[in-house]
Amino acid sequence: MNDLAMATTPTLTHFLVISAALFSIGLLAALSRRHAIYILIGVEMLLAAANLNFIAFWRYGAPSPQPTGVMIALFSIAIAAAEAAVGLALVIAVYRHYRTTNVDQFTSMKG
Amino acid sequence: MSTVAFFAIAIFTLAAALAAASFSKLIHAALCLALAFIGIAAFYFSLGAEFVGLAQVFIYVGAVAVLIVFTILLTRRESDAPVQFKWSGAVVALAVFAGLIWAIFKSPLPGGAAPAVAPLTVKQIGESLMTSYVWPLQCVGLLLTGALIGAVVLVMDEKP
Amino acid sequence: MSGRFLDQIFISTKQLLLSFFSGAPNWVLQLISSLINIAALLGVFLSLFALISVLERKILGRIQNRYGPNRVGPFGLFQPVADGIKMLIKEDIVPLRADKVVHFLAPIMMVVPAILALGVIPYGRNMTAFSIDGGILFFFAVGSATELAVFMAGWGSNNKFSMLGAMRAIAQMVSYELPLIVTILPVVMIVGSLSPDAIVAAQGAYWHGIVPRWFVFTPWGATAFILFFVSGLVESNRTPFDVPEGESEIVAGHMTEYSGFKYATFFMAEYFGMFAISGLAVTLFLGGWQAPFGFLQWIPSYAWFFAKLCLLLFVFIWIRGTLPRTRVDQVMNFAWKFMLPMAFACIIAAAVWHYQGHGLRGWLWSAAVIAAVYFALSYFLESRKRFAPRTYRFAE
Amino acid sequence: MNPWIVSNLWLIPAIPLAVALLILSLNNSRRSVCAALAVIGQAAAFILSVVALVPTLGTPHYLAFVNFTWFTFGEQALRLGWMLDPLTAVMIVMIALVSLCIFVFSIGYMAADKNFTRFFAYLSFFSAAMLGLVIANSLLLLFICWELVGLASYLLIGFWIDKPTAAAAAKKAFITTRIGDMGFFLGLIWLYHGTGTLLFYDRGAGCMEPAALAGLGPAATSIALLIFCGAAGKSGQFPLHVWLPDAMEGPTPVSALIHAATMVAAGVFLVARVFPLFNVGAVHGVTASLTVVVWIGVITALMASLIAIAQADIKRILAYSTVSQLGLMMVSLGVGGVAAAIIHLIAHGFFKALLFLGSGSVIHACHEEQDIRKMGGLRRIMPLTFVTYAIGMMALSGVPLFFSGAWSKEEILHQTAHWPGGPWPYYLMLLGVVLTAFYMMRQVIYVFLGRPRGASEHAHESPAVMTIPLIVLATCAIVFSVLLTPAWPWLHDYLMGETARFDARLLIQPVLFVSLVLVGIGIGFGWFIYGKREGEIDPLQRAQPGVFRFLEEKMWIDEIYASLVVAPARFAAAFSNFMDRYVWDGFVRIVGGIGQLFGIITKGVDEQGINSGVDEATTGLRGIGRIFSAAHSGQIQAYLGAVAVGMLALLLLYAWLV
Repeated sequence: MNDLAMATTPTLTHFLVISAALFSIGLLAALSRRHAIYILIGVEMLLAAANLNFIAFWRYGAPSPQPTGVMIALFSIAIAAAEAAVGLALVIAVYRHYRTTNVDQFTSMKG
Repeated sequence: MSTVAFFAIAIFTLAAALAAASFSKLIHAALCLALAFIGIAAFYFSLGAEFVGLAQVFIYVGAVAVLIVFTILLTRRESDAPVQFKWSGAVVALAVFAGLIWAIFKSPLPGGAAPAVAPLTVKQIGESLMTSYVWPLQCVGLLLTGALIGAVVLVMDEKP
Repeated sequence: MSGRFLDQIFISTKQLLLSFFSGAPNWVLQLISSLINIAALLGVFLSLFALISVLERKILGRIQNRYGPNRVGPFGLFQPVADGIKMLIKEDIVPLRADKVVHFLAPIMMVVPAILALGVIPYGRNMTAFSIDGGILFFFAVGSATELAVFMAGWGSNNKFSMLGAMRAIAQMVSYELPLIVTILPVVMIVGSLSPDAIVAAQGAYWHGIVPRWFVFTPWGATAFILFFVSGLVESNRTPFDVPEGESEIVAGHMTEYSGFKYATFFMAEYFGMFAISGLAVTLFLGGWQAPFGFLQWIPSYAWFFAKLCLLLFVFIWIRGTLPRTRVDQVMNFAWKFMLPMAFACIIAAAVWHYQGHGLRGWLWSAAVIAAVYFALSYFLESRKRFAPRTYRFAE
Repeated sequence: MNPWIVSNLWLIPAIPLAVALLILSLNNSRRSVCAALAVIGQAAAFILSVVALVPTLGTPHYLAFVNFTWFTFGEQALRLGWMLDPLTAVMIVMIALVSLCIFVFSIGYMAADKNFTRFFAYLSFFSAAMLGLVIANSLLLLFICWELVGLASYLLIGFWIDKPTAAAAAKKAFITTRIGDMGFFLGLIWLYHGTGTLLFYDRGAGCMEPAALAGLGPAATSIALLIFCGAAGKSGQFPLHVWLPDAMEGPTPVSALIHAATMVAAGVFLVARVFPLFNVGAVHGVTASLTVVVWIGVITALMASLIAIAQADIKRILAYSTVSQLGLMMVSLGVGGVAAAIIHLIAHGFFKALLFLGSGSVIHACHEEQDIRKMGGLRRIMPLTFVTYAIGMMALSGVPLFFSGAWSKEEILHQTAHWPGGPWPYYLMLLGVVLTAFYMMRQVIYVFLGRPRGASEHAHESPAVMTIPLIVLATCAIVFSVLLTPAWPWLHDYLMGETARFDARLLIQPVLFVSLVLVGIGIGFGWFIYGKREGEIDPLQRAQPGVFRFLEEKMWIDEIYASLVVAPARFAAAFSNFMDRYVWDGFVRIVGGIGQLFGIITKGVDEQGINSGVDEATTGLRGIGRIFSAAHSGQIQAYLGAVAVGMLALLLLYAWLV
């Protein structure tokens, strides 16, 4: 870690570590809270962490004529937006039905 | 870009993200999420992907965060419920973090500063979208339309 | 030569100021340059805000056949100073049950994006505060944060009127953001760039040496401009779309629980938003800082820009003095059923215009497209239940 | 190089398709808008078809095509395309014109139907698929359109879905043609395997061009027969004809469109299109595959004519007549008379559509009554319908000189007579001509002559929107014959790429007299038997009740299928059920019994002293089950956590391996 802190400009590893941390925080939000919206917040963070990786690899990888990393990040943002819309609609629909957003109480699928 | 700026953005982003994950008031968490996304957009800017950064701010802060707060509003009855925190989730998250860090440091990555490349213009992105990525673009368009209709249908009143 | 000097006088002044720091490292220079830009922006627009706030009251007064403020200073021009002092010394009330942090942050969140958005507009030749490649996108990216600010104001106040107002505001802002953005697409398509500078540059020449190549003089541009302007009215919550703060229904909407300087900040943010939208409209459709006639080019470019800006602001005020407030459901229906299809029609019309060679033929064809869509929409939206009883839907 | 229309030929099917989609998206109450849209779309397609016909007139052997790559599949590029040659040109003109007439007719016929707009959407969709089929320059595109045609016909036959017979008929049509399509699909795959392309013409590289055909060798016969399976299914040839008469459950314009003019013609068109494939290795124009085609055609034509004699439903008679005429076309194809087959196909398209629309007019007038025994005397009540129907009837019977059907039929007979494969098809075809004239005469007498009976008493002439298409089609049926006479065989030569010359001496051919005599026999016989008909019982039934019953019951072919195909399937199902229930289950029971035996033994062992025996073990098993069931907690977070842990495990595994 020492050489990381010493570098004058951030390297790929810096970004990967940040992305990993963001990913873990997203996972934390998605796993440890009972409110359905926290789960969605967590999932959004997971996707953002992945996007950060795409961009970082695009920037630090070998230069290519196609900005593939950027493109994938863009599509991923679009998909995340779709996911958020449907997910939140589901939360509202479920809330109307169960009158709660506590995911621990959605147990109709319990095996 | 200097390391100082990098660490400043990193601390800002991670703090906002952590706040979003741990604040007990849902509305605060959602607002912190917006902050975290602004931080990530700053990362994109620093990596030379301005367009993605702007799109990130536009979509996440302008649309997704608004959606989330609207949903919070519509499901308000529960939002002030006592905090229930599952520690098992924290343990798993921590383990994943450790695993990721270990994997990052174990894999051979190119070190040093990023190679100097010409800045990515919006025109380039547009051309890529309309040539090599036109099929994914159409698919995403379909997906978004589907998501739009699906979301509307889901929240529509069941009563006629 | 004097015209050129006058045109670039502000740039020259800035260069002069920067030359005092010629020994400093590059990043210091950049910082100072940005600070100068910001200071200039804030200075200009705060004065404009003061001016417009009093002018609005005077114009409204004239429209209503009365004088308006005329006691403080010559013609009442110092009225804003008095207002400012009043606002500053008023008691700042925060409700007991309010979410203090959010309540405090909301006005700041409201005004910051508006100021940021002002930064990418070219005010004159070489006079763009932050010249970035995706300027238009930047404008909307930061602009979209105001919705969150409105929500914060509504939520943080913990008041049902505030919340209702915020929900109305967000609903209509989200709805009108779509036509707003879709109407700029034709311009972006034709110019091939998201940079405001490039868009202004593309409107530089004159057809047959007389008619300026402003996009408002093409059928799609005119339509898009009108749609943009209407959406802008909604986005800045101005009459006739000031449903979110309709006094007779919900006191003052999301600003109900604000007083003193915070209220003034909201007020300022509304005006700054109005400036930003008008400035963007000028940039996109009215040729930015370009002169309307070739022989008038000796007048400095920023003068033209602010002249156009003031013209649009006058229209804002004029509309406010003339039209009554619309109903919530009418506002929303109008956005989704008319504005959005028309905005898409503009895209098609612009494409037709482009591929018909930008000439008279393209002009007629794209006019035909616009007219066809307009009449089709009028036909299909003609609803038989116009006078039927309203049905109400409530959020849960 | 190519005229504008060649590169834009796709517009012809695209316009009706777009119209269909547009209509489907419109409100059900906008009836006049929908009808206008459909008719305008079809008219546009017709005009474009005529435009497409123009360039083919000038040049003999005109052939133009546009190919493009649909998508690339690894190394393989799947290419589609459309083409324009005389065959395509006359087919699109005929289809578009007949469809246009039928669309107009439908406005009147379906006026009272509540699903009026849906009907027009289906009609347009059908027309689009059919037009797409004939312009295809790729067997694959042809197959796609072929299946779309099948789908459209399914939707149209079952249009009155609340009528159980209609639903059953739709299913029957769909499944029966699917059997044929299975063969077609296999043939298509085999052809692709053999030639590596499915384009018909591709500058020497297409699958219908000599290079590819020579490479196929003996496989060509099998491929041709497989493709013929599809054609037989669609064109209602002998083993697969059963769906066609049942399909008369659909609205009459549908019967006219699908079962007269267009869809059934698809099979004939397909054989004509891939005729080079059938012709591979021909000796004097005879190949094994063509011989099969001939005999299937002969069997179909005769059998259908015979059945038609004993039917009572006005549309069923026409349906069987269609089957028999299609058999005739197949015979013509089989003996090498491609042009004759297509000519007859087109002529038949006109007059059969006319007959169906005429029958629709009659049915409409008789308040949805279809039984000819309950009609009569309509000659005076519906003169326009009667005249046009009589023209159609004479064209179908082959009354010489003035009616298109006669010349085309004669051309086929001429071809058949010179077939080196043997004289029998010719003789049997002559018999078929007699039968055709006979049963058509019977029908006309029943429906139009005599005095009004039952349903026809309160009949009335149909509105103009229904009679005008009849008049147009009748005119076509007559005028068309000008292009067919042996004296000036313009259409034949146009199709074969020759220049037509007028030669009045050729007008009178020996076959003309033969057919004149035969038609005379048929009509005269019909008049003789039915002319002074009294009472409800058919004179033939009185004379030969057994034979008549046999024919009336459609030679029991449906029943034979029921016993040969359906019954074995049922038996197989019952057998499987038996095997499952008794044999395999018994086996399982034996295994279970062994387990029980072990249980008893272990229980014994347990009783010997090991108290924590079987009971404990089963408890443990239940516990394990409960643990596994607990994993399915229904808690989304648990699943997410499991995913995270799994990802971590994979990460560690990967890092450890690398």
